Amino acid sequence: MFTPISKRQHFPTVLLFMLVIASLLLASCGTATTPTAVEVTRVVKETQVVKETQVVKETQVVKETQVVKETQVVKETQIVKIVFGSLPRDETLILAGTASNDVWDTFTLMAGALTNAYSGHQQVAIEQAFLVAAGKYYPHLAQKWEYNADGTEMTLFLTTNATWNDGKPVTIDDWTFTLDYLHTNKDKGVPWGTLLDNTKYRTDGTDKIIFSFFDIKDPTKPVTNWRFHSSIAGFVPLAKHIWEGQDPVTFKNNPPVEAGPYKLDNCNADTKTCIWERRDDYWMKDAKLSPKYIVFTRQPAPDLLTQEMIKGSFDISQLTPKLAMSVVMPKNPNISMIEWPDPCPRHLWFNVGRAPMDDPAFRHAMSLLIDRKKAGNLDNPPAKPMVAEWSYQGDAPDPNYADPADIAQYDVGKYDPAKAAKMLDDAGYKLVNGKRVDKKGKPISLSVMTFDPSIHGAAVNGFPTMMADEAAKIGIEILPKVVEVGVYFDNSAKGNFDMMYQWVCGGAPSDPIGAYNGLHSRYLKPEGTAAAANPGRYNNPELDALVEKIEQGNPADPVTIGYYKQLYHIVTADAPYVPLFFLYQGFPWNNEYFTGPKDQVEPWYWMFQFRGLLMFIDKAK
Amino acid sequence: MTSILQIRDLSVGYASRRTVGLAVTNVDLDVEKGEILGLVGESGCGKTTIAVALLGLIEPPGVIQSGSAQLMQDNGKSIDLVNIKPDLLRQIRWKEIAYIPQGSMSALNPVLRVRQQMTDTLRQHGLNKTEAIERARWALNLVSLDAAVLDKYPHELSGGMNQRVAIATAITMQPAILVADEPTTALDVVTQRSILQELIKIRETFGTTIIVISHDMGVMAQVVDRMAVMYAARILEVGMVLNIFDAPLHPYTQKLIGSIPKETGQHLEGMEGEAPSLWRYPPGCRFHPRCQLTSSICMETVPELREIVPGQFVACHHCG
Amino acid sequence: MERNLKSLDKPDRNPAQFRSTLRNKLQPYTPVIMYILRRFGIYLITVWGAVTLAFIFFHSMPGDPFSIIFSALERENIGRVTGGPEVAAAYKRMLGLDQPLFIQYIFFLRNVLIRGFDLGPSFINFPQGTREVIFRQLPWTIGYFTTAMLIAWGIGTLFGALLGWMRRKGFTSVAIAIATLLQITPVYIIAIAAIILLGYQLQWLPTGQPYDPGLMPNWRDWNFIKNVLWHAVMPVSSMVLIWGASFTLGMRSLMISVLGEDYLTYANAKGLSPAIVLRDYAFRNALLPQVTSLGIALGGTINGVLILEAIFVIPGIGGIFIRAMALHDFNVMQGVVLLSIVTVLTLGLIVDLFLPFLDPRIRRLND
Amino acid sequence: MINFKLTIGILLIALLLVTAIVGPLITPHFFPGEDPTEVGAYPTLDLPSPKHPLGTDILGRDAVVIIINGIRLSLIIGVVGGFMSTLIGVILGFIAGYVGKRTDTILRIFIDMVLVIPILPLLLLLSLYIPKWNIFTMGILLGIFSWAFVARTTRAQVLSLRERSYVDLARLNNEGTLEIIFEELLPGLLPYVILSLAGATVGNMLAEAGLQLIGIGAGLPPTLGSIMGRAYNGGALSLGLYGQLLIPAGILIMVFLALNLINMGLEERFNPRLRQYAEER
Repeated sequence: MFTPISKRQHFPTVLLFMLVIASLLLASCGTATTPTAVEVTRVVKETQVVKETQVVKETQVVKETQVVKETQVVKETQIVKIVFGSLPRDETLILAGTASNDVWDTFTLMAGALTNAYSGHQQVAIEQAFLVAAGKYYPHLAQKWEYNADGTEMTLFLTTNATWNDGKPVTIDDWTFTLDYLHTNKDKGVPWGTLLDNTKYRTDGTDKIIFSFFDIKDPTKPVTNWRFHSSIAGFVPLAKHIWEGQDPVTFKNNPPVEAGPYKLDNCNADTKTCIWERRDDYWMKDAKLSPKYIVFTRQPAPDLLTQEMIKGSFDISQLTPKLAMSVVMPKNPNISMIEWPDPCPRHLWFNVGRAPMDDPAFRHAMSLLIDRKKAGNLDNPPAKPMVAEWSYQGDAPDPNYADPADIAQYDVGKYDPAKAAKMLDDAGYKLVNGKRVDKKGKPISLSVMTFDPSIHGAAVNGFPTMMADEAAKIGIEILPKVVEVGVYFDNSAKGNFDMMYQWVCGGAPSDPIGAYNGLHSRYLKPEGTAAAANPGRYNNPELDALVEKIEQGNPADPVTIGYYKQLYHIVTADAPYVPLFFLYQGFPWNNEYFTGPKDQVEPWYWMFQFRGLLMFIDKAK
Repeated sequence: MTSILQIRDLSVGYASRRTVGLAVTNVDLDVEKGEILGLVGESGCGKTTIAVALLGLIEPPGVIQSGSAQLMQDNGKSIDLVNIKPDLLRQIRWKEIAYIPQGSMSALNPVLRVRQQMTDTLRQHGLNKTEAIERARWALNLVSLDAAVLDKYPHELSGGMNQRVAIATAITMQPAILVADEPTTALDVVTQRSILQELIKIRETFGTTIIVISHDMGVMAQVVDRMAVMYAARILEVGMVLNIFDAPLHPYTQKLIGSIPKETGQHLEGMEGEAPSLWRYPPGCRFHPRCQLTSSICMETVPELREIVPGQFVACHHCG
Repeated sequence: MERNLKSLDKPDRNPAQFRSTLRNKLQPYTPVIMYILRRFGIYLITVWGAVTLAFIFFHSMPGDPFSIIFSALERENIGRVTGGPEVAAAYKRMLGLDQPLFIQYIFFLRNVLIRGFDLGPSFINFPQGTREVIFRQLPWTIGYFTTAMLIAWGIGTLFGALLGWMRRKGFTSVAIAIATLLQITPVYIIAIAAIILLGYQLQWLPTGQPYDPGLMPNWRDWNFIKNVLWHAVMPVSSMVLIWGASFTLGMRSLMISVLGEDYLTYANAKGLSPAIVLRDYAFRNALLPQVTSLGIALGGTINGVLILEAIFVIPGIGGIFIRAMALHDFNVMQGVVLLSIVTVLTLGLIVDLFLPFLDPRIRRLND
Repeated sequence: MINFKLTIGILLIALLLVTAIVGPLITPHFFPGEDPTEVGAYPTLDLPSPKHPLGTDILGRDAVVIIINGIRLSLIIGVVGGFMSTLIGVILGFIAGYVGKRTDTILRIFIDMVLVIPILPLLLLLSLYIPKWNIFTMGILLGIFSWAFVARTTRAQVLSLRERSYVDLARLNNEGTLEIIFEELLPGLLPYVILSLAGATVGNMLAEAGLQLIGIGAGLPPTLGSIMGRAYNGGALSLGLYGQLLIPAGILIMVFLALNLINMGLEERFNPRLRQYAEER
């Protein structure tokens, strides 16, 4: 009834199976599956040669010229490396990044797809109204903007000759459709979903959209908004004929129909590689788009990446500057570093909702415990200590926006444990047998939330430990708490921290409002529920008032600028957060095929800013 | 009668790190053709070791110290079973000397059907498949088992049936000698009897010489013609079973016989002390610590087997 | 018993008798059937329990994926996505995450059982479904690790058998020492060593990546397949090294215990040639427990792959799992865990149910 | 008679313990006037030099010193976790094995459940929410969720033990359950308990190291695993800092080797008792 399995039945099968596998492996050994180089012939120059003949007759001399058109073509052949199947290396820009996500067939800026930062879609396929690069605006889908006298309206002048990469023209209908479409879907996490909350638009002809701004509480009441252009600059209209009737969340937009200069060739989820090809019919004729192909691919583990960079397989990668400078650059002369200050300065935030962080004196004391210089030196290139949110390079801040007296008075960015101890004594945090106690007499024990060195560098990871050592000397226990990115955002949004490292973005030197409005009490949420900003639960009517004034004032207006000093005073005096340092990012760039961008441009090739970077990349001679 | 097997001065031991403990010490024994010889003794006295040695199954740490066991073949040639080349040994196994294992339940391979276990030997000795199966059926028939057993696994059979299968397997090649090691242990009395009768039947049918190894005097009484009493790796007494039962000469044998219940209500005398382990045998006569006749000589010199009564050999200083 | 046996051989045509013979036929196996039913019941309970455990565990995790994702988005692309918390709330409503846990549990069970392993959308890969994300990458995991496991098993069983058979030879001790050393080395250390030596120093083998980035997956193209295999050499062989070693040692000890059995002595006494003894008696008897260990090992695969996939950049389940963890995408985590639970337990069940059919000894135990 | 394997194993472990305990006391003398473990004490990722035989790590600490401390931390994690899991495992396994019947079935199902859920990484994730997060909490968490294997082996042992004749004897002399447990069973169980403890300890060490290697459960003072992980993910090889990757790895292997040697040695000593345990592993 039950027959026992016999060796003859399954034993050789195992053997056979192994043999097959083994032979396959052997067969596959050492076979190069893709051609690595081909000979191509390129037309180098074409010249027209004019031939002139003279015919002499007895009677008269007739000089006739007959023009013989013939083209003489000088050809030269050269060896070109072939990469990614069929792409000539010298026309292909290869960007290696830490691509990690699993969505490789969806090309939208919506919801989860937004976490797909390495497909290249938002870098080279989409077209924005203006490109912002190195602080300048470059007109693309829009030409210029004009505010009316009192700044309650802004007129946006559209580009008329733009076309989608399926050939259809980009019309004002696409714009209006997109504005409404995004607004109706705003609770699905679409970009600019809340744009129309306090703005209405009307069109004028086929090339003008006029936005007018109103109070979010009372739509009839117009308000001024001199910064609207900065929020609309990166606006990406959607193709109406593609998107109409689609659900922004589930629609894949594959192949992507966009107005940008590059078309999708293919994407591969297994190797996390996407290949983009330049549009022949790109509408902006004078645009400088040196690479014919752009490849976004995943970079291997550091040691192997180092090898690849030495071989020049990639044009840019997120190799650590240390490796790039000490290992790669000596071996490969074509590699140079692009270094630039990260525009988002790093801060130490206090959870003002919790004691003793609710006491400004305590916050200042904590700030004094941080040896910013020493911590900064952990990074390479070193992070520079800073004294104002927007003062790039850590230079002395622009006196128009900050009062040097404040900096001196509140020793911004100073390191002075002794003084910290004294401040704490004065503020009544007494030393009880070696431990400092808070107002309730409990020994103080706080945590500082930060990242692993692999995420934002060693300085960011190291300073809490240094702080802890200093704090221990004056009797306060500080636990550095290194967390995963997800946990970090969760905790910071919900105010579930004592102190944390965080960055503040949007503090443009000319108009650093972005550095302050994150402290406005409009973002205030009780601890435990996620807040969009103001993670420290800071609440200060004075600051709110100033922020609102600046937001409505014209940045060019000296009065507005005047407010900044007061704002800076409040922030330095009250210290809801204290500045740490500017990080200097550094990436190796391979100049063999394409010469790198200038240093002042941020090579954020994992974000839409890369589109601006493209303008600074030339083909190597 | 001619002896078919002559064991001379056989010593088998088990090697430890330092010494070798002898489980069989200088044993001399003749087995007559066609007789049933009983090898009796307490467990651990070395009787099974003898069987194992005869079958050439001694494996490390076991070692054959000395001695020989000449097996007379029909063609008059004789083979020494204890030092023999492996391949030759393999040939004569089962053809000349077969083996009925102790506790055949564990001796049969649980994952093979009886058919295969019975035939593979035959195939090994050059029968083809059909012949082999025929022979197996015939053998089973002989031990009064149904041929259906062939398609069963050992665990599907009762203990008795397993034992019969073992016997059937043993006689498939009609060997000259059959070594039955404790053929009846772990069987109920009824089965015991029938198994023993099978043995007798086999002897009568083929005139096979059978060596029955057992600790059970009852078994001896039932089947054996001649028996050899072993104690502490030595043979103490050899003789016709009837004589020994009537007049045991060696004190040890006397005690063994004495320990068999005869009629109810009779008081059984036990044996004080216990058998020595093979690592430390007492000098001289190995039984002397438990013997009531012990005298100084017993402690010094080893008694030889001497023929006291015709056909009855005893190794004791105090007999006759 | 005997009569019963006869009836097994030639069943009567007479219906009444036939029925009785049928009863007779079934009668000896009723314990087996009972055993099967009982074992299956336990299996179902365990699966259900484990899944529930996992569900509760995941849903009681503090982090909530949407606020993480959107607060991340708000910080990453400035001024584009706004109103994070509201959006997060909207999504939670949409996916019923605001429901009480019990309701969610009911829905979860319904989706998994009725809608065929539907675990809802993956949060980080929204709107992609968890099922799609997992099943797109599962083949890689299976392809790599199951293959490696089978090869390791085959090699290990052979070596183990030989080592056991020649247990008295001196040289085996060397082999055993090596095997032990390999077996105890954490697999990730071997992996890294292989990458360093073969991939980084000598640059003989590709490390990580399923195939050259340039290639387009096309399973009809021999070149592509060759490339995939070429890339598989290092991961697979390093796994085979480790697992093969442990299988070898396991098989060896099995062989040795079998070689001590009475029936081996008996087989020798029967004058069988060593080849047959090895094949039919020793190997055969040691093989079945070895099959069990294979089943169990295969079950453990998914748990074992986390680190290896991360190290060898294989687009498999492990990678998904780790990423999902980083952003608390507990639908995906749940899917992976569910998958591994079911695999492990099912393989365990198969082993328990079918081994008795393969190995009469166990059947005896059950009766 | 001394057992070779046993001796070597014990020696290795002893060596490790000595390094872990004495090391931190000695190392400061090599760095007079400075704290080699202080963040930013030296330039980061320095190449090996007489002063720093293994160079410095990414936070500018002396690699040798943090590896020595790493041994200590890893051992603490391992031991704490080991005790935790052995405690839970032995108790549950014992109950399952001794009480038997339905209790056994239920407990066995429960054990299987826990065994099949790959719960460790999730746990480390959760751990990041624990406010006071240090190696002890880490060890305890590891322990709490790695007891299932111990439970299973213990159960098997108890099952085989309670069938032993002397236990029946005790029952026949109607000794109390507690007497039976404490006088008959536990002594017999002790070797397995000790081995489970050792096994669980090493198991937890390796698990922690593996997860650290791929960056899960960051945020501890540098254990061997995280040192290895940072070296690997920081391109230590290209920088020429081989030691920072290979030496922690070597130590981990050594620990496991030592344990196995001891295990095998004990087997050879008390063969029949421990063979079954060995086959369980």
